[in-house]
Amino acid sequence: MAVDTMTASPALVDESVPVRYAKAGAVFAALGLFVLVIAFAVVGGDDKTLIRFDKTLTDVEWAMPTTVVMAVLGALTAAAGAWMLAGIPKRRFKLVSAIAVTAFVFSLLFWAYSQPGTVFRAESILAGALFLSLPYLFGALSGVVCERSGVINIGIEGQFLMGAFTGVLVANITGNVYAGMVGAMVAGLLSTMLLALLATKYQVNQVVVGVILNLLALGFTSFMYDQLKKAEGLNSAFAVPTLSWGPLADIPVIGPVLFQQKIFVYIGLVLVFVVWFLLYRTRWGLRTRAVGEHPAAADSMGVNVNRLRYWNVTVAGLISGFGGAWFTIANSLAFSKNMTAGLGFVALAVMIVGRWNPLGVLAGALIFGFTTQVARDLDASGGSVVPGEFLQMLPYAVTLVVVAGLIGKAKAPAADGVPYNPGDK
Amino acid sequence: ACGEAPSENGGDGNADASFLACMVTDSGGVDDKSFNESSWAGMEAAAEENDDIKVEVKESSSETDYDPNLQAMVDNECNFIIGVGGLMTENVNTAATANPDTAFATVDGFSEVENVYSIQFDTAQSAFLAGYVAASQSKTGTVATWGGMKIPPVTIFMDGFAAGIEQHNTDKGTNVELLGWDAEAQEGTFLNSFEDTAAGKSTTDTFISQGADIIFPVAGPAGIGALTAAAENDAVNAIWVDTDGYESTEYGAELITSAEKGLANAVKDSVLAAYEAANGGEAITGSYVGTLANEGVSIAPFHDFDSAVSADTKAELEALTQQIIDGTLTVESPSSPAAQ
Amino acid sequence: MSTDTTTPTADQPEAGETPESKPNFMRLFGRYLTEANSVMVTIYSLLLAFLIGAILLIVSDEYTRSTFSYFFSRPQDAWYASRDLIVESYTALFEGAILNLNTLDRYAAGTAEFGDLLRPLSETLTYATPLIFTGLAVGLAFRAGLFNIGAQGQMIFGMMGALIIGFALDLPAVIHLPLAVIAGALAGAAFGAVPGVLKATTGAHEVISSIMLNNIAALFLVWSISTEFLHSETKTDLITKPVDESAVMPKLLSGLSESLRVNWALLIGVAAAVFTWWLLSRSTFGFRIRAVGFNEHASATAGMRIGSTYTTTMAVAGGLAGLAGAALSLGVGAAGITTNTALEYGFDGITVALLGRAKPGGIVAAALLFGALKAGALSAQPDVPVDISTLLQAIIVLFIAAPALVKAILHLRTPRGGLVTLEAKGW
Amino acid sequence: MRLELKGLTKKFGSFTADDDIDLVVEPGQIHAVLGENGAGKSTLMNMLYGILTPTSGEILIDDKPVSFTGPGDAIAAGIGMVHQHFKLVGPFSVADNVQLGREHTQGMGVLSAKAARKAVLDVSEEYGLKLDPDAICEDLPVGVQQRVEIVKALSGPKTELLILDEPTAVLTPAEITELLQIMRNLAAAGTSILFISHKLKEVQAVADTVTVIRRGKVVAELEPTASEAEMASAMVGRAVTLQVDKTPAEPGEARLEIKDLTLVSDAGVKVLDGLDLTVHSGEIVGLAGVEGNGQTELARAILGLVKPDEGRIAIDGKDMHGASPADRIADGLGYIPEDRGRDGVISEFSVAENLVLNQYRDVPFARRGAVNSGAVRKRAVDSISEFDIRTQSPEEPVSALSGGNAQKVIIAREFSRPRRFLVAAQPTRGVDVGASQFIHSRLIAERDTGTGVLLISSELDEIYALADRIAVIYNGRIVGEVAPDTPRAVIGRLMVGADIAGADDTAPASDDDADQTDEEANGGDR
Ligand SMILES: Nc1ncnc2c1ncn2[C@@H]1O[C@H](COP(=O)(O)OP(=O)(O)OP(=O)(O)O)[C@@H](O)[C@H]1O
Ligand SMILES: Nc1ncnc2c1ncn2[C@@H]1O[C@H](COP(=O)(O)OP(=O)(O)OP(=O)(O)O)[C@@H](O)[C@H]1O
Ligand SMILES: [Mg+2]
Ligand SMILES: [Mg+2]
Repeated sequence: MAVDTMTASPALVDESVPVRYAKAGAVFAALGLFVLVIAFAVVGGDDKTLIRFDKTLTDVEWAMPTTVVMAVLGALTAAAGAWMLAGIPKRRFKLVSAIAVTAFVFSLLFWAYSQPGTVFRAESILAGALFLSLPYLFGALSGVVCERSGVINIGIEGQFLMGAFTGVLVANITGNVYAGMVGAMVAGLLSTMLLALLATKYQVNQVVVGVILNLLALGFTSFMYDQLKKAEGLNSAFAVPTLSWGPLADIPVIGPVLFQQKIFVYIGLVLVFVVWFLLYRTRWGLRTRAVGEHPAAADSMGVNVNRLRYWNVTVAGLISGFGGAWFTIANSLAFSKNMTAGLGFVALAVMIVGRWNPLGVLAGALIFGFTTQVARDLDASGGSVVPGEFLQMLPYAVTLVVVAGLIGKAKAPAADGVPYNPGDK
Repeated sequence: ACGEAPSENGGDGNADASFLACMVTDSGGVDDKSFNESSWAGMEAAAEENDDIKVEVKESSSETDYDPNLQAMVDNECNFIIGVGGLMTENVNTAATANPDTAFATVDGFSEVENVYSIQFDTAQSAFLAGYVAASQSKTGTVATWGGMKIPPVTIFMDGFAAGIEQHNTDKGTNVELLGWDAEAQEGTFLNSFEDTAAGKSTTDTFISQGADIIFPVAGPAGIGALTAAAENDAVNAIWVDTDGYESTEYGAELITSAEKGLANAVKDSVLAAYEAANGGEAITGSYVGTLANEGVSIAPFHDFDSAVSADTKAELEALTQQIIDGTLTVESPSSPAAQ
Repeated sequence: MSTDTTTPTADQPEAGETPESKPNFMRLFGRYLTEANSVMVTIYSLLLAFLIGAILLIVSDEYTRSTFSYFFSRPQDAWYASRDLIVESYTALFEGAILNLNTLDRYAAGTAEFGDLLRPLSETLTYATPLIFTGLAVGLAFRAGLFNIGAQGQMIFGMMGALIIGFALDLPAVIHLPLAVIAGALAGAAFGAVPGVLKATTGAHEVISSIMLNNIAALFLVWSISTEFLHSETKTDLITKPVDESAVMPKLLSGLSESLRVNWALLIGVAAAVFTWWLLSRSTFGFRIRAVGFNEHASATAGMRIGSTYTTTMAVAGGLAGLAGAALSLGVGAAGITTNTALEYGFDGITVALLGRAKPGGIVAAALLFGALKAGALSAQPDVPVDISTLLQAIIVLFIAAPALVKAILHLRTPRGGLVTLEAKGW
Repeated sequence: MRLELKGLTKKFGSFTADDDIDLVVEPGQIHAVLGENGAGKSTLMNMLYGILTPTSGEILIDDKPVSFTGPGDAIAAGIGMVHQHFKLVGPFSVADNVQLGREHTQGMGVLSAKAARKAVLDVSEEYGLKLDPDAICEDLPVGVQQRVEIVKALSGPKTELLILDEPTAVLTPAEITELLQIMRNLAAAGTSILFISHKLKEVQAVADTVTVIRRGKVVAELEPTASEAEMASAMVGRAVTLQVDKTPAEPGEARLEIKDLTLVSDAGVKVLDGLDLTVHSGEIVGLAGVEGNGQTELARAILGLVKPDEGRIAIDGKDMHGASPADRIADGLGYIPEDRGRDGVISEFSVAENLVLNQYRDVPFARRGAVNSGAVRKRAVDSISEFDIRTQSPEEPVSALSGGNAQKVIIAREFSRPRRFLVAAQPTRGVDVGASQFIHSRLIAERDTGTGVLLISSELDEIYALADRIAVIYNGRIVGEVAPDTPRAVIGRLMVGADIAGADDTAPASDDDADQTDEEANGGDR
């Protein structure tokens, strides 16, 4: 280090010294034992879990002995728990927890897909999972941009609705699906502009504005939907083509998942990295984060806090509005009342799970997309012993476990939700 | 804002009509692309046909709205009040008992109250035929159905559909498999929503990836999701419910046929009958059950698939229909109309 | 977290009161009317919202809209049509929520009973009842710095708890009804405590866990209704058994007319509001809730246990939301509950709590306003489309929550103590 | 730059914070501004810096009237400011904090981390303010944070007027000496400086001229040669005695015993490392040390807010293992937290409520689960008069009180209930002379009733004035216990980790210190 800080720097603990994690250890050990019991007592010895590459290599199918795989995964989980109970180097803790959780979840997957009639169609499921994660991704990214600048955007649901509705409408009017996407973005922009104005100029409680915007968007789109029904051909479904990247699309697993998707997938993935770059590597990002963290500090350095907030929130609407287009255009659907079904709120949760970081948001959205897809697949295959409703709970339950078990306290930007009055101390 | 003023006031429907027919919807609203909407279409058709009939509707968002809505219709001095949905039957009964001079009707429910007319449908019969067609048309040997919610008006379709496939398998020695509904166990795949089209699509995609090439969504508007999925897959087609989807949806090209439920007609007839009754005709009482026999339920024409469905199959359908009408063949479902 | 705060804004009254101008009553009253104080802001918010609603109504009505197409050749058409439409629509809302003029005529003519006159009010109160509870559930948590977005799920569990006791036990009404109500509260409390416990032990954010739990509760309800234990024995639809007669909330005004649905749950709601008020402003527990809500560091330093405060507050809030569920399953939903019975009362509770500024009195008032809007909207359809009613609600809340906006639109003056706004605190 | 203020006035509603202030700062002049808490000093500076808009009056720079719409304008005009309340973005690195608002980019708005880092190093080299540009600000000790603020203020394109609002409140003696030298150098180079401090010695040492403000009005212009007593009485408006009268301590039985206390922070840092300390009844032990060496954690561990990883704490002979903060408070532990805004008061609560914050469940303040507001009010009325808390009423929220009065609320709360042992952390930080005088005498009186007192302070003056025994903390352990007449230089050396025998006191206790080398190396890698 070039310069000494002169002040005493306290001693760092040697991270390789083992520390006991009693609670986490006990939980993982119990989970591991649970899996082992299932593996040997419940699962039949000859049960196989079938994994199929259903899109590229049509006749390749792996039959894995369920008991063996589950036993290995269960032992892994239990071992992680035992290690934690005995004492584990502090810096290994997170990684080992993540491995243990993954092993546990996979063991359950193997169990679920060992039921007769179920096949884990790897490519369809993964491709579907990526596609299903998109609304959470767009919603949460929009939330990240807003909240990083200190404005809570609880109105994502409303922006989704506006985007979904306007996207179809504009596509119908212009006859061009891409114009529809732009229309969705503009609709999102206009609805967040109201949030921006009320939150900055009029200093209204941001949660209230968000709740109101949701109500307004629901009322407005439902009302307009009824109006449009009277006119023919303003709410017809418009589809976007699936892009196939030639030979890349034929690569097993990766091909169908990454190179045979709709443009929404690519925009979503690119956006994650763009927002990340903007936020952490540019002047705009530095100022945005400063304004969300300590607006008075930014102000004292000549940054116009409320103007920056205003524009950030407004522009974030482009993202959530585009996310709205996912519901209609990406799914080739016409608009219907309240079609976003509360996903905007889940996107909010994904944003928190992702710790207000675009990369974290990507991870959170993928978890959600994956569990939703698996739940639907199991429900549809009819082989599940668990009622469909419980399968549908899966994404929510997994999020709860992930948040409570691994993420713990997520720290919001310090000034998130606090209106800024220039001249405040 | 610079048009010509019309020479006279635009007439407001049948503004001066003497007979007021009123409808209270179930949750989902009057535009639910399902039984509320069909019933309302029947009401409007009646008003269209008879200038002396005026129609009105109130939507319920949950069953706790039934009573105030029915009461409001009574207060409105409606001459004929229709409650849509089996759940409302008891509320209709109560209102009818309290207002013995007003005619009532209940759709999809059965009532023994004197002034309540029951309108029910044995849709298992039309779904049976649809199932038979599906089995005959499937290339992969796998077809799928899924429902909006596990309620009788939905599962009766699924039961009939399953029975139709079974019939085809027995008669023709095929081995067509049905995903999404186990009639024996009365268990299957449900979205738990009639609105979530996106979930409908993704569920259908899942069935497609499991090999299904004909999808039978029984979920009102959420079923549109299945049609989009079919539209995106050349090899996949669908069968619609309630109305002829070739006309009521934009996805006619995907639809082999539809398991129709003649709700609109039945409602329309009942309104017209109630009008007659009010004007000295015979009072409408008792119940109506739509069946293949009275053409209250049916399967829609094949439209674009007319050439795809073989003449043999058509003949077999003809025969099966006849057997059902005769009563030599019964399509059973635990959800079949309660009392005849 | 939200509380009443007066923000001294930059544009303070510029020493406007010259001492020599005598305080004359009319003058003071005039001042009051043109000032952005909370009473006038509420009144102006309603007026502005109804104005915007009127525009929406005109736009949505085909016939009235058509008269505007030849506005310049015969403007009186547009004027009369609009006037009639607006008068008709708002009369319909009023008649649905407060007093039906038709019934009044009939009453005067002797063809209607007195009880019939009260029906709109009874409906308003009926719809307000669950909102009082869910509003309190959200508001109480706000005061502890918690955002209880999970009232919906807590209400669902309360609904089921009360229902189960309501049909499964065979008891005399004096015991059965209170027991069922308590069961609802406990079920809601248990479910509500979960996010509190998770926050206290693992730091998991209550907003995430509540959102997840709402979804889980909704799915759980769908599943449980179809179980043999809960499912109706007589109906095949997705509906539960009815609660026993002995557990049904007695109607308050059944003496006047059977159709007056308002029941004892309203009284419990008022009692709950009084209890919440006492809890927050008079009890030591409330002292702790508010302290933790404002500053958890200082509270911890003063020896308060933060984690248990979160857990207990969430449990109490869940209990209140559970009472909303009990009010439904033992009241208007006594014939059996479905997946729709709970509607969106839990989410509406957020709006009610914010509108009531997280204070029990304000919450009751806000719940009544919302109840009136709901009852009015239900009865005014199809004259007033349901969606217009939704929009109207949103716009009213918007203006009430944004006094600065009302002030700016109407050029009102800043009151002495500054504008009363909702203080916003983030996650 | 020549700065002139003419009739500058600021009103908040009907309250006049600054009233018709005239003031001139000549180029290269160090102009000190003195005043009690709440006198209006910061308000005045905030107007100069464009954060607040004056209600009336004029600001002239080089005789030309200017009007600032925001700090941006002030920065452009060549004004830099170090704020009393830090304006640092906690999770940002030092470099990011310094470049905020005038970012170093490599085009297209993309940041250049290299340029930003270099800019910090350049400034810190030029002025001898040592800083690691990559350190995260919220992890830094407050003294270093203060240095970041100063570097920020100096990093403007052309800072000609530097406003320093209480920059020394959190610095160590050595750092203060250093800062004063930097100020002199800057002034010599032509920079004008406005300097605010409650420490009169500093003002005497560095100022060219002194302006005293009382209740928003200029009440005196003094020469720096004026005595401390003169300055103090000008500020307060009456004579003040600056000496605390103190009789020798009569230590009794041990009230606080700490053995081998070790605490590992969440970040994996050993913030307390086998600390031993004993405090007896009737004595004040002063804990001296550079901030960030474990004082905060020690205080929190004594109260039970953090669970130590090893070691034991006994209060009054009772092992505190497993005892909650509430238990310890009930057992007679008094606690004055160092960060009063965060830990000491709930600013939205009334004065009365804050006065019973840790007793609201005890008789007579509570009865059967309800707060007895009569008793609470009575306590408030008593405390307000006994402790001279300046408030309009017991119901006034603490947020409306000045810092000094808020501190008195905490003092009153802790001194109005039975206590056996008291932890007083930075009890007079940012408090004006009058109020600190009062707090000091209360602490002595407290000791004389037999309470054991642990005084944690980064101000050696305060420790010397009050302590009967001085313990020096460094790197989470007590490195020396000395008598109160030990020379400053010795304690100063202990504070930076050097042993008493040698090592010059500016050198960091790092690489050459044999038994620390490993840990230091780790620290360096962080
Ligand atoms: N934003 C504000 N709104 C209302 N009053 C304020 C505001 N800012 C400051 N004041 C008041 O103005 C007065 C002057 O405050 P200021 O911060 O200038 O005092 P100070 O002299 O800097 O005191 P200290 O020595 O404690 O820093 C105080 O009474 C304070 O309460
Ligand atoms: N919003 C306000 N309105 C009216 N008077 C206020 C307000 N805020 C503070 N005061 C008054 O101003 C005086 C000083 O307050 P202030 O907060 O500036 O103290 P301070 O000493 O500057 O605090 P700190 O040491 O934290 O800087 C007090 O007498 C207080 O009652
Ligand atoms: Mg101050
Ligand atoms: Mg100050």
